[in-house]
Amino acid sequence: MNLATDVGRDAWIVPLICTFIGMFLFWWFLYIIRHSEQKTIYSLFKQSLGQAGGSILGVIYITYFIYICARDMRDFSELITNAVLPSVPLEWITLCFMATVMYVLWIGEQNFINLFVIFGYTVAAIFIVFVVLVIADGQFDFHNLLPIMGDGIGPLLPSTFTQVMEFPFGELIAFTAFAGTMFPNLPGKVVRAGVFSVLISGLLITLTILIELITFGPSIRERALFPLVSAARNISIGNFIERIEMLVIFAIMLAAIVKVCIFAYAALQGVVWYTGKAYKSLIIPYLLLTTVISYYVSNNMSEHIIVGLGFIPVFIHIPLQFVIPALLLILILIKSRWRKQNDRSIV
Amino acid sequence: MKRTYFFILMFLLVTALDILCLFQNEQWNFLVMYSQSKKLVVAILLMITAIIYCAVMDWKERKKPGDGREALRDQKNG
Amino acid sequence: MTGLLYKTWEELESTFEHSFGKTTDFVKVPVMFNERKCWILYYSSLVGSANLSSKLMLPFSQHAGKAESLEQFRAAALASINYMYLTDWIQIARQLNKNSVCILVEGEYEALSIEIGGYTERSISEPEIQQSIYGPKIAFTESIETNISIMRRVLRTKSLQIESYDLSSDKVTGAVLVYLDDVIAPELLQEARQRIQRMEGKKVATLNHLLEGLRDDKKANFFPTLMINERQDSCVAQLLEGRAVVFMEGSPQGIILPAVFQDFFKSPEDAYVPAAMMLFMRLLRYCAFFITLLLPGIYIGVINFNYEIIPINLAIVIAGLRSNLPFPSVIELLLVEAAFEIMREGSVRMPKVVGNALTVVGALVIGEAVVQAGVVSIVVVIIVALTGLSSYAFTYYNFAFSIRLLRFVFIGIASILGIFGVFLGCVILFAYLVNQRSFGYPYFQMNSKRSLL
Amino acid sequence: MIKLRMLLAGLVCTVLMMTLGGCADRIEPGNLLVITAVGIAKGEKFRYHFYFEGINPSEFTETKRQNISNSFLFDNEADALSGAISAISQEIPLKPEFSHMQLIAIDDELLREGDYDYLDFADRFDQIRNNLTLIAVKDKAMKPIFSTTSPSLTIPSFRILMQLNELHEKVGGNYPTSLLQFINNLTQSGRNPILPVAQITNPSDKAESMDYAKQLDKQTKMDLHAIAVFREDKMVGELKDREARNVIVLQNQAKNTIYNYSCDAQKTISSALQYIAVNKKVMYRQNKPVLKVYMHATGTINSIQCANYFTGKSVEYTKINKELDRTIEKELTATIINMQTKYKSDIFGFGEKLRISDYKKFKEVKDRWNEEFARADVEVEVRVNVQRSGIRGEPFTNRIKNKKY
Repeated sequence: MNLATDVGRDAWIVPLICTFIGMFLFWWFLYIIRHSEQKTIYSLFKQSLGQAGGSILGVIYITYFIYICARDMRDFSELITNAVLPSVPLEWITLCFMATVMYVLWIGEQNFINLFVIFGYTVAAIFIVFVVLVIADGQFDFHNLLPIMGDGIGPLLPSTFTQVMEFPFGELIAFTAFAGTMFPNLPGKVVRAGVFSVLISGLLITLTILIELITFGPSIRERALFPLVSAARNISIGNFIERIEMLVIFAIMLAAIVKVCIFAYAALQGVVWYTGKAYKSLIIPYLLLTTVISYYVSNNMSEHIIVGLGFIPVFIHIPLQFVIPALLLILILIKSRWRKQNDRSIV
Repeated sequence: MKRTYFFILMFLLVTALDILCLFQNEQWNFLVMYSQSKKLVVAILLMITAIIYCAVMDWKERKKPGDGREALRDQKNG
Repeated sequence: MTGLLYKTWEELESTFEHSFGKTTDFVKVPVMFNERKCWILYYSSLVGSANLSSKLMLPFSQHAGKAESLEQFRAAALASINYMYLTDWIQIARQLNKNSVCILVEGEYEALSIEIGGYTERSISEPEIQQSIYGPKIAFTESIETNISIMRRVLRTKSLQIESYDLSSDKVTGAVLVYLDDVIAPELLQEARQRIQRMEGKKVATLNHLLEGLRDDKKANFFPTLMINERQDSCVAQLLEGRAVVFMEGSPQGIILPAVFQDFFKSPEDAYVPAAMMLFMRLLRYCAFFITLLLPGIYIGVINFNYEIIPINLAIVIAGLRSNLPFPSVIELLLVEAAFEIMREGSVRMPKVVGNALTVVGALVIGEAVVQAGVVSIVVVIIVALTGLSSYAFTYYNFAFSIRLLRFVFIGIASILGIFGVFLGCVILFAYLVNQRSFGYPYFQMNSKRSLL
Repeated sequence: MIKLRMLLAGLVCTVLMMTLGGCADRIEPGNLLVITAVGIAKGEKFRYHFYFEGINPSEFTETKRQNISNSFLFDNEADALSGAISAISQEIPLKPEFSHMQLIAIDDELLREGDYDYLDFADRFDQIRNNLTLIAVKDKAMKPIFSTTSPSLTIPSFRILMQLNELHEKVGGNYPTSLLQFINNLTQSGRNPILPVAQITNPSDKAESMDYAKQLDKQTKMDLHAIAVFREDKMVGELKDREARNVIVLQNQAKNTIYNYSCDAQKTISSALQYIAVNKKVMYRQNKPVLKVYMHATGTINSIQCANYFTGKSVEYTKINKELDRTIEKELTATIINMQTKYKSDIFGFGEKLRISDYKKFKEVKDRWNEEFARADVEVEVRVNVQRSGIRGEPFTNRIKNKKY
């Protein structure tokens, strides 16, 4: 999915702004979990809205997580069917991808977090190599970026607030589902580390969009469905270091696996909270469900983009990522003030 | 059978959300999407395996009320 | 046969017959001990005659006449040898099997067993498998005493503790747990003791049984979680790092207990090599690991599925080489891999007298003829040779077994899904590695500073 | 010990995966036809006439060489590139593979009409990489371009690319534009694309056989010195050697080039310029665009033909500098004015510079920029700094008349 396409030349400014919004968001989400002494967002619903309301909201969030997980799986499989294996059916590739995700989830959350640390190192290494090769290749032109914000901040705002703020950064809400269980009382160090990593990943997204803009300018970037892969295809140094898009696809795959695992794990924590069954026994059914939904997420690639970057951020991300956490925040503040009063009255 | 019911509920809810998201752009029509036989067959197959898996797990748990972990172990080396 | 050793002296003959059977190497010598009848029992295969005569027969002939009781004789003559008083035949049999001699005197109801041993052993020799340029040239031998003395020679501290256990069904083959008690983590020590004690009853004869027992999970275990080491300096280094070593009677290698994935890329001679060279060698080993594992898979993936990865000049050459060949590239690769494995196995199993002509002849003749006949393209032979060679680059030989197996799994996945399959295979492999535990320690650790825990 | 049942289960599922799985994409490199270049010309019966240049890989390996031609050309007519590709498989049993395509040659007739429908397939198809080179072909010479053999490399498309790169590196005569740049310039306002033009001087059928490559003097030669100029999206004209070189210099793509000026009748002083930096600015004075060009380069004296003109003193260096500056300014202004009057198309990228410097004005003028460009004044300022004169100071011709020793 390429971000902020309608802004064209200044597309790299939008994720830069959203990085700082994302940092605040992440701090806000963890603040809710920390100050409500609840482990997960589901228990928080139960505590603040009672049994009935809480479980309805919890089920809605599980559906939301599964749906976003399916969307992401479909997005990655489209990349593979278009760029790597053109005549292998999409269903088969999604199945193989799901088998890997199943095994990664099967080994338990402590292990797959260590695994993601390894993925982090690999993706960082691949990204550095990619940036060095783009610069060494020399076929870039900084003038594509100028004039920076030629039409002012105006055209940037709609895509900032209706698309980029929700798509990569709003989705941090998935962490609220299991951050409490993984780090019992969410010490300050964890929150700081989380916020710092959101900053780093935001800068990473900005840098990728910058590279895409530099290599082939705004008009092609708008039409390219997988801009990073197309940017990697243009590198050709000395007629030997030439075709490294496989490296970039490997890095994208690792990122996709991490994202799908996080969302699936968040959904599974919800299901475990509501049905009380063992986490490992739920992996197979729910991932099969995600695969089936990923087949029917959209009919063709353009629909996938229109719905994914147009409709969903506004009508699904905003309520679930901003409105409900805001309500929770207010409820927690009222409760803590109310508790402070009757503490004072008792004393 | 709590697990299977919850699973079917989730399946319906997510498909509902899926169709809701797709419904808003006009030229999307239901038939084209759900009439591709290849995709339909694979989807049905997967859903059946998922539901059967849930039912088997539930059935195993019916005998031992403990949580699913032992059931899972029996199922694996049963 | 609890209770008295014997009722009457005469029926002793039958009890010997009964409890020790008619093995030719069981010797019973009737002698006189201060005018009393006395039997000396031992296994001639376990007790050296030189030792026997110097340690026992000589003092026996001098002091036997004067000593009143067996105890008095032992205190006077055999003070330097460790001894044990036994009252029932099972223990006697066990002690006899532990290369000791039993003395039975009429009128006393306890048999004295003294440790003599002294059978011929192999002397300390150079390590063959794990040669290294620098460092001591001492390898462990089959007997536990020499192994312990090899260790004690270097680690001359009181904190070097050695606990011995009697494994195998009749509790005879000894195993020894060696550790430095001020460095080792208590729970690791506890866990190691439990695992060895748990194996005391079972039939443990060879190193493999011991490994089986000490391993974490009982199911298929692709990557070894214990290091088999025959060099003195690396065992000592591991001990200083806070790990434990297990020696077993009759096997010249020591088993180093918690072994993490990264340990298999460290070689004992890294300590003697300047830091830059050490880093380079380790990097080389990691590259060898990935080449052995992924190169055939990537070759199949690139040739069959994503041909656009190869630059133009290479693509023309490969297309040229591969034009009009009988086999599809997957079958061709598997054939040449199988041929290479057969050659490798042949060169290992071949008796030295034939000389390793087979490998040279095999490689040359088969390699050349196959390519000349146009059955196989040169590219495949290059790929297979490269993977074959790089699988020798590891310091610990047992690490290469699993990789050579996984290579075929990757070929299979690549023939189905191409490069995408190889990527997925990598993710699953690393997930499996992360899931492994070696004695409770995570197997694949990225940050080396907490290498143990 | 792995239980037998698990082994069997493993075997069954691998076989299942093998058969059910999608090895649909598996192609053997043996039956792959590596296509290195595609030529597109106007078709008689159908819209286009496609030429595909494939490679005989076995020619490149000693063991299997049959001494047939290294590459072969086949063509067919179709309405679209995808139609032509499917038509190939009727003729050739191999599966065409486009990921190694290096060159697309388009007939100038199509370019003059501004007809780019065939290019969309190249932009969209995932196998075709968009950093391949694009060239225009003059007077229907598509067939001879792909079949004249050359002594060094017998694959015509390679030979074209090598020659283009040579020209670009050494003389700055021409610049291999990539498909990406061409589409970029077409779709973004502010700059019109240019393409190198390939011509064949006196084509002959003899040139298509392998042994022609072995002959010494060759009449049919490939000429790549010209540039095709576009206006909006149609090709409007061509620029020949000197003007083509000036356009490349003005586009800041020239690595090193040669300029000379006449010190007196028919005698010239030539100097090789390196590290050429050209930056352009557009300003509006009283609502009239002014194109300002600043160029500075370091030069080395190549040859001096006038006697007693240069005696190696530093004051003469400044004289040569001034002379070179004036000549280059004259040449560059002449080229720009020629572009303004004759073709009225801004191929130098002045529009982009206007967008960067004055975005509001650019938005106003964006649609009619070519007219604006046509009526603009031109101010060129060149500063060449000749530093070296090779390994000789004073030319020996000075010493012929007055012999010092």
